[in-house]
Amino acid sequence: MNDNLFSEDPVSVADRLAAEALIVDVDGFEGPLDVLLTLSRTQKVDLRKISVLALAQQYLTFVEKARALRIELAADYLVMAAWLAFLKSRLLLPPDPDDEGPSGEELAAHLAFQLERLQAMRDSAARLMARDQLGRDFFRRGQGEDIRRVRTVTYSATLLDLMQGYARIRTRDEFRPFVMDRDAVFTMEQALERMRPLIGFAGTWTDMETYLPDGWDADPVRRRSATAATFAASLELVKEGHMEIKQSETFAPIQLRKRTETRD
Amino acid sequence: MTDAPNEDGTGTLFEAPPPAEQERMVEAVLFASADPVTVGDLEARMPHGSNAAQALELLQRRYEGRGVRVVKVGEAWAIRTAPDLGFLMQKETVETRKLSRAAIETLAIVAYHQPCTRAEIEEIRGVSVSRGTIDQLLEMEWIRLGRRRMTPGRPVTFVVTPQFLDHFGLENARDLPGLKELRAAGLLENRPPPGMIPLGEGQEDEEDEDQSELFEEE
Amino acid sequence: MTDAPNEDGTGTLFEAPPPAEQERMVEAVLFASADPVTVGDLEARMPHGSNAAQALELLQRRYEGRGVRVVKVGEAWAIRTAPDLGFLMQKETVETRKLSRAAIETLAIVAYHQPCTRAEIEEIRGVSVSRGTIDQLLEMEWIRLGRRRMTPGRPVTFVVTPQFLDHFGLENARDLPGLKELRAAGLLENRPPPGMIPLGEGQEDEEDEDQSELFEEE
Repeated sequence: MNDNLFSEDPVSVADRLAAEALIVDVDGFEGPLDVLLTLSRTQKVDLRKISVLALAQQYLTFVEKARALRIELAADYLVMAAWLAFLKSRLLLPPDPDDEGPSGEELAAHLAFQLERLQAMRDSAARLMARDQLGRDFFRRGQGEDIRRVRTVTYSATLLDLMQGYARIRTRDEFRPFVMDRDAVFTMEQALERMRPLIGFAGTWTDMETYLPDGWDADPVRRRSATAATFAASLELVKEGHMEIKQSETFAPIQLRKRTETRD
Repeated sequence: MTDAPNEDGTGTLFEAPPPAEQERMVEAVLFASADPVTVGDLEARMPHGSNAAQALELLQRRYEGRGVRVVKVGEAWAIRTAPDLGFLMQKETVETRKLSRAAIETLAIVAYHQPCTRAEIEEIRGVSVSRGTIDQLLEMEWIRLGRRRMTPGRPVTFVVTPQFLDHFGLENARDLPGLKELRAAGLLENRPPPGMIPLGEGQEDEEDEDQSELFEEE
Repeated sequence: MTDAPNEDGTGTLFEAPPPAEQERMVEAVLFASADPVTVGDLEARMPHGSNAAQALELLQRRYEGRGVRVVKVGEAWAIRTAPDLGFLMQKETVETRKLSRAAIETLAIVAYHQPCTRAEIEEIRGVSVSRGTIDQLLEMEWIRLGRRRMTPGRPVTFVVTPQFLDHFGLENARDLPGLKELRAAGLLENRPPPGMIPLGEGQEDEEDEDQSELFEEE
């Protein structure tokens, strides 16, 4: 029976054409099982009565065709091809009584089951999506009233909380013992603010040090902060095109001058 | 549970309101809420001794054939517009993100096979499930994590959510179209390939058990 | 669902639906719409020849004495829960939590100093502001992003929102009591030490200037 089937050459012209179309579309398939399911439709029979042998042959033709066309198939397509070749041989050869493994019929039945199950899920998915859907066919209340989901957490604060919070920070500021710490920090914003009005007068190259704020040069910590901020501010002003900066050699003093309109 | 209140003065201080009044209350709460409300939530809001389930039944009957309907979603109740009037609602229609074929199939597999592991989804579809597909369904709150499967590796399972039921107008997951037929045809079985020793025994029993108790879980 | 169309041949091709059906339509639209709907809007959605005013009247009568009512809001119509059942809505278990101290302080600083950068908030609070605190306030829609500051790094600024004003019952952020008033009210007892300048000089002036343009921004 199996011999008969095979000698009939189950791969008809139509099948070949179908297989070619499949190859062209191979990216559109979701793996070997999807291809098998599509191929099985060419048999035009109930999935439960499908000829797995013919299907295996169709699939192998599909893979060979792809090879001939030098289309690269993902590994799982080739694994499936190898498995189907194995299955085909099992189905065609008389069962070996010594063989412990499952029979060709059992394997074929499982493959048919997988295809039927996949098709069933696809049909179910289609039926599910065809149902009336919330927000498309039927609708919830457009304007929920004060009622909210139970266990919603809302946060509240009163104006008094807000004012007390602000007062707290402000008061703390005044008492904070580490206010002194902040004294030793000269920010880039402060440096910029200081330098902007000053650079207008810097027609000639001037050492950056002269821009350090008064009273920041004694304490090394303060001096370091002021220098860093002033340097950063200088770069910013250069970037903005208000100033030029130079340093003749490593560790030499950094010099600044106003950028003149005539340059370039 | 409660009958009409006792009028002879022997009743308790806090009488349950008459059924018609309870029905009004349920009506008001369901109308006000965009999301489904459970019987428990309703009774927590209603006066002591109220029977929300009974009021819901009355209300549901009252709205039969109206422009809005009282529907059950899992363990909760909601008012929704009648689907045949959807054409009036163009303005309210929310543009839903188009789901990929992979996402739709994955959703259907979770719904019909739940609780369902990722490996099972892959086994059914014959391809690996991309992380994004599961993430998208989780993000839409159509699926959520179920209990871990008691098989080696204790894989996580996925189940559908009340939001899923609400979205597709299902009272519970057992109402999925064609579920019975699929089960009868053996297509919801997790049949191991021949020659493989099944992992864990009694797959089928476990499945049935889980599906029936699905929405009582939390 | 719809009744049989007029069979006598005198009707136009597009028959207006029977009054009961129009009533269903109005019911569904009022229910699903996020805002009250005018008669004109209703008729624009309903089949040609419908009489929304009449349908509204029918619907309004149907809901008399029920848990919800059909009410006129300005020139438009809406479904609202019956006022006597308001207590059911209030009885919800919305968990109200006090805003954390960090959040309150951050909010206060934004309110008093807006537009205000994160660095400035940290400068004033003396500690770093966690991302979560800012996110929480943004999520509550009490603060929002303002214009970027025209300083190096172009930092984003934060400003308070109309929702914030609404919640705190303020007409605008300038209504917040100033430091002087806080002090007068005993909330702030100490004058800042001379020479202690928080953020550049002229704090209060700067405030006024920045705030005046606050809500015209977008």
